[in-house]
Amino acid sequence: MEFLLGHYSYFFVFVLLCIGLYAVLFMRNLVKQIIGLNIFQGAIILFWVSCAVKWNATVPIYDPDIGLGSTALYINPLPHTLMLTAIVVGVATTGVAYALLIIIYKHYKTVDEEKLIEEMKRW
Amino acid sequence: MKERDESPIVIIVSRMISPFIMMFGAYVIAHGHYGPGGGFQGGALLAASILLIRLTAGSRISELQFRRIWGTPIGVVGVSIFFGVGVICMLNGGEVLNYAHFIIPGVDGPMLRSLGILVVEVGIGLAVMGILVSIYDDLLEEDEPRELYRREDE
Amino acid sequence: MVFIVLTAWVAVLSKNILTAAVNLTIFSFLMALAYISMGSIDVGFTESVVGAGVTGLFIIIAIFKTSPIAIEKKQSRFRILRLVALVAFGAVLIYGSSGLPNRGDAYAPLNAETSIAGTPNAATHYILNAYDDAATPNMVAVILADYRGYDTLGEEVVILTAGLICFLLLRTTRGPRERERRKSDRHNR
Amino acid sequence: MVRNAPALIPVIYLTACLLIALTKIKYRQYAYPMAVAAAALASAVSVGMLVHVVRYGPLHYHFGGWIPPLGIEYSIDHLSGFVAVVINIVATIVLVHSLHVNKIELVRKVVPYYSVAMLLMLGLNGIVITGDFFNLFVFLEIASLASYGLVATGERGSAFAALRYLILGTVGASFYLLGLGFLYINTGSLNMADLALIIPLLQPHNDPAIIIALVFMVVGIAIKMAIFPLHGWLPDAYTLAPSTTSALIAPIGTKVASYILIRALFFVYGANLVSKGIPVLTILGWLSAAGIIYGSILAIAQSELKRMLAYSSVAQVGYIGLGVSMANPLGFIGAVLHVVNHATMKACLFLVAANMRVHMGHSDISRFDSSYRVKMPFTMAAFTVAAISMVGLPPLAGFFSKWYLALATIENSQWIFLGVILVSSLLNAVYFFRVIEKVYMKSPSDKTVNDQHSGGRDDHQAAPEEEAVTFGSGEPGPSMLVPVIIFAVALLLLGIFNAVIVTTLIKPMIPLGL
Amino acid sequence: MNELIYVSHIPLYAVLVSMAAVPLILLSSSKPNLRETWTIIAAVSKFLLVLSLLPGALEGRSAALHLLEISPGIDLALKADPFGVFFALISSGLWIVTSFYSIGYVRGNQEHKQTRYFASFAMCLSATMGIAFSANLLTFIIFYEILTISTYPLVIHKESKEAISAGRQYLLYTLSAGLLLIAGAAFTYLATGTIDFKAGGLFGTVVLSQGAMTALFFLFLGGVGVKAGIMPLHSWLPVAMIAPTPVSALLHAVAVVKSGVFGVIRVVGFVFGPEVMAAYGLNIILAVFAGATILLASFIAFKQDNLKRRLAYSTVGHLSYIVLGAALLSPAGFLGGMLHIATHATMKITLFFCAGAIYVNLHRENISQLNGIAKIMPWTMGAFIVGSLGLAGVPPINGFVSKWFLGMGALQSDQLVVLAIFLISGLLNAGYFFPIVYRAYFMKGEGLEGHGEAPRFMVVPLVITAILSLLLGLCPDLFFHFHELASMVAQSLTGGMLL
Repeated sequence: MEFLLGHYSYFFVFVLLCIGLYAVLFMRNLVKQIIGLNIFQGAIILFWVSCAVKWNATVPIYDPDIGLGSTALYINPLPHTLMLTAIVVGVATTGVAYALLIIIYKHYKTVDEEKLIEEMKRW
Repeated sequence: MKERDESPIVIIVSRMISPFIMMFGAYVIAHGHYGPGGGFQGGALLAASILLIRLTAGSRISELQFRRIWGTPIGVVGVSIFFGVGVICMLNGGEVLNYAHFIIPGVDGPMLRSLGILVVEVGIGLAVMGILVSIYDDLLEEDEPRELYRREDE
Repeated sequence: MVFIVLTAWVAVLSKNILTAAVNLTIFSFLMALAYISMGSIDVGFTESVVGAGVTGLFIIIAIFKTSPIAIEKKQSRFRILRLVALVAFGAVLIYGSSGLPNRGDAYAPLNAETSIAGTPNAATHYILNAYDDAATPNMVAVILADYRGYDTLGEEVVILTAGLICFLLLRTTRGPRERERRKSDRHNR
Repeated sequence: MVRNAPALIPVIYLTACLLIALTKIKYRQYAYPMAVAAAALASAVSVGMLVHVVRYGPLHYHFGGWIPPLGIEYSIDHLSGFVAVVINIVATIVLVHSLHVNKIELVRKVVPYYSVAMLLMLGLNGIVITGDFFNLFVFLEIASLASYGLVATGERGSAFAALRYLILGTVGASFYLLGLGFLYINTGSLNMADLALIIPLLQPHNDPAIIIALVFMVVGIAIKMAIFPLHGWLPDAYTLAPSTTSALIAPIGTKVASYILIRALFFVYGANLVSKGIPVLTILGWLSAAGIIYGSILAIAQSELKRMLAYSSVAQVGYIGLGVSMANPLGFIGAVLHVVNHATMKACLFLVAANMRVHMGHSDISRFDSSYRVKMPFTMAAFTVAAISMVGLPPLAGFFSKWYLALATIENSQWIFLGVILVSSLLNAVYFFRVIEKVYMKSPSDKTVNDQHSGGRDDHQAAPEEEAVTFGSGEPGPSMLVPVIIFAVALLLLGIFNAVIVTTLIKPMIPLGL
Repeated sequence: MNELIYVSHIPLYAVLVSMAAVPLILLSSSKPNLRETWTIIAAVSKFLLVLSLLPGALEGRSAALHLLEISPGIDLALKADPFGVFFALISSGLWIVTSFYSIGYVRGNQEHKQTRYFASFAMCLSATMGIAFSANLLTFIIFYEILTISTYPLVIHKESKEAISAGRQYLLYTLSAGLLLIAGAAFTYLATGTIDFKAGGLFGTVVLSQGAMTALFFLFLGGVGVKAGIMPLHSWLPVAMIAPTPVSALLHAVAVVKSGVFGVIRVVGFVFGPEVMAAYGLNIILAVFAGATILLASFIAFKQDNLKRRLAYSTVGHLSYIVLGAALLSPAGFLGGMLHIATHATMKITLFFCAGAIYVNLHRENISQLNGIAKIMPWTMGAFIVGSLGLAGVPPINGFVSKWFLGMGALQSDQLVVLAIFLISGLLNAGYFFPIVYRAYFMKGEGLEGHGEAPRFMVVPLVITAILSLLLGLCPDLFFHFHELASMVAQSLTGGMLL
């Protein structure tokens, strides 16, 4: 029980991960796959952020009133930084993905994976 | 983008909002030290302000505000600001990005670092803005050739 | 939080791809709220600007430029295989999570003063010394630009890469016929 | 400047990239020399660093002047220095080769192409010489994005190949990030050296999080590395990409991924942990073996040269995975030696394919005949050398990596893997001698000669500029011929002097406990 | 036994001289005379180099040279021990004759791509030298593979459909053989820590399980057995007869298959060593294979109408003589086997030369067409008689000598079955060679008018080889001290007394 209380947010993240992966694996529409990718990345970011949480600690911005008494006073800032980078990376990837998507559509007039595979075979 | 009928309200509202967003973006960049925010968010906001015009007023008008061909160069400039700071630190005897060796006359110690961070944030902001806009433009690239930058292509 | 799962699920399963896009936007906005509620304001801010704003914009453009709004609901090949992969993934996750410390535990390894090997823990040092080092209250900003500035440089380069790639791919792609024409008049010149 | 040497390589590449990007297209003729110069400079620096490492031990570089657990560290030991040298030199030669190819295959995209190529090299180098796991992730993304872009500039359909590559690759990177998350939560550190200290103290055998972290990271890397069941993106990407891209990514990309694998397994987690505690190595070994056989068989089935080479890459990566999974010094030597050997061989072969595409208008095996040898004798000679080396005949380079791998399998008395290695070299022989036979024996019939010209067109709708070149016009120009020859000669030298490499470079990098 | 070793570059030069000839040949492809001059020069100089090693070898000293460490702990090393010199003498000596002959041959029927032909020929020979002088298994393997590759162009020289398929088969067999050999070498290296050839074997103290040792032996057997044409692995050999005759002569008499049997003896004597062989009962395996091969090959040879194929099968049989001799593990057995390398080389090359001469002259390949050709080609057929009698083991010719020692060996290790095999096969030899001679001399030929003797370039060499076999039969120690060398090696291997 205590385990569950301590870990429910992780499980919640895992559900999101599975949804994203499901989209990537099962969807034939490439747009859907990319959406799945976004969800997957978002879930991972959530995972990192949620691991940084400390109960009754404040946001990692130095506040003279609180001072720098102990580490426990501030939430761990490192994962936040890393996740900023991760978000940016995710956006960049998404942009490139859509660019490719547009080119594909220009060539084949479809974004259905199976159909595209057929096209490639036939060509 | 598809040329849809543009209602004047949308245009006017967006024109009113856009500068404020832009200002807010600049503020966020500058204020990154003290509150949440920083180069990336600010840059994204700047980009958003431009894209708002792009969306509502259509490309023709927004070209006057921000030429398509500027996107990538501005991004490059932004990155090279960040990068240049790093290299200056290196050439100045420290490691890359060691702001303690960054040269701003009259300041040193932590303040120097903080200013270095500020410069870097500005670089980030420029880069993000320029590149997000240019990605947007590229995604909207039409097949029919546009006169605007065929010259540069050749 | 339940809403997040809900929107994600809808975003994945909805027949209409525009609905999916909108749901994705809502999803990332809720994610931003979640981040903020977890005390990571910067990440939340970024997510709301980027995820809810830019990404949504991109995907909607992409949809307008490409695909039929409605997508047929046919399943792809190797379903069993993929299903097995998915289930395995979930199971592995659950198994792994049993090794994680409780959420919010201020004395978990990643928050410890020093690591088990005695080496200093980066995060702790950041919290305690960020202000003195860089005279900047926002620890995230300090880490972002100073302690781990090189990561940020890399991140900028990622963005730059994306921009250049879009430039490379889209700015000059034209149909073969078009390219033929250009080539011919280039020859004439 | 020696102190800053590790930072120089990224600085060089980034500078080149920015400069190239800033050159307007009307100055496009400067892009190529700048790119080549940057690559050459970087290889010079990396060679210098490797020498320094061999003489005085590892180099460490702390960005921003923060000591490792706080700041990001670049650490160059024997392994990373070696790999850096390999990739930079190979890239330099390939870029030298790329001049005419790019003029023909991507007419008006040359400038952004080169700057993205610079970014690719930046990312790969960053991966190799960084000492920080998250920094590695960032540069992994840079390299991956760049390679998606480079792939997508190819023929019709290359965009789809690139998108599948992107989706798989991003899933892989996300897996890596997830695993890193598990790792970070339980250790609180991101620095490799630091983790190497911490992990053994955590009773990792009974800590699920640590194990799962390793599993996820390995899965992510395996996707990038195209280990057998995760190789789906590779063949299309390599086949449809422009010749230069495939010659750039095929030798280098998968090698860097395997470098990450070796680094994470043996240097961070430690050999005795991964070999005893976790069954990851056995799984890896079996998958690699399956991949070797699968890739070789499919390569036999292909009728297009580049596709055949792509499948053989799947097989060859399997060799590296096999060597790693043996987890004994011999296997390690074999794997690392195969990294350099296969990089050289594959670069040579793909460049040959490029020459064919440029000068014959196609690289379709069924249409090869002895007129090719008459027209481009040196290219064909180089192809033969590389092919024989791939088959693994002494004294060429390919033999020796297989030799060490065979020794390793025998030492672990893994008879099946030994059999796999032997059988696979037979399969290699089948699909390479098939080509050689055609090139040297099959007399050109008029039909083939005719549809060389027509075939050029309907092969590449995407690149109709090919009519610009006259097919069958003798040997390609020096900028395309010399690199091929260099690689061919390098194969022979690598083979004969491999003992030097092994003793001076690879022996010292064998991690403890292996 | 202690063998003195002295450093000398002569083996290296002996290997390199023909390798150096290759580019020269390629460069002078436009002027045939110059090209073939290079060939001759290379051949003669190589022979002289090898000859200069002879005295040292006769004193039991062997010239050794460590080139470079090709893999930690393993050098690329050459060592001209008596056995190597013995083999090198034969092949280099016969190369001279062969090259003269092949000049006549290729010019006789305007072969195409003569440059490639001579170039790979030279390459092939330097590979053979390397095999002869290789000091350890890895070097052996390297040259073995080089030999494979450089022979391939010769096999497919005609570039016809059959030629190419024959080439495929040849490559398939030999490459897989090479792989087995590599596996065996790796195994040996890990088991014993060394793979340097050593008289008496490497497994001095090492003890392996019966199964492991047998498996290892089979690896080696597969590796060298293919080139040695041991029965289940022989089938590439007759197929490769598609190649031009001098190539067949080279394949069969001089280079390839002889490297195979050379490898067998190396493996039996220098890797395993007689004791180990006997201890694990490996010699029985070997003997069974070899004996079966001898008989089967002789029987098959009867049915062949194509002359070259018949010769090929007789080669298969005779190679197994050598293998069997080695399998006897008795001094006389080794001695006979090694002598048979030499004698069979001279005789079989004679026969192939004759076949080639007939083909060039009359374009006839089948025995049924050979009626009465002795009238027009007396020299050729005379040489043919000498060769065939020798193979049948008739006294004055050197085939008798080797067979004699082989029989002795059989008696020494009182293997009467083996002795019986030798005798029967001798009869069979006589059986399948006699009809040819009979047709050639006593049957009325037709369509022979206007044909004279074959070109001089071809007749002279084959007469020379025939005379050589005669002389060697009369006194085995003539010029080259084959007998002495061989007996030395046999002693070094077994340490046993000779007779």
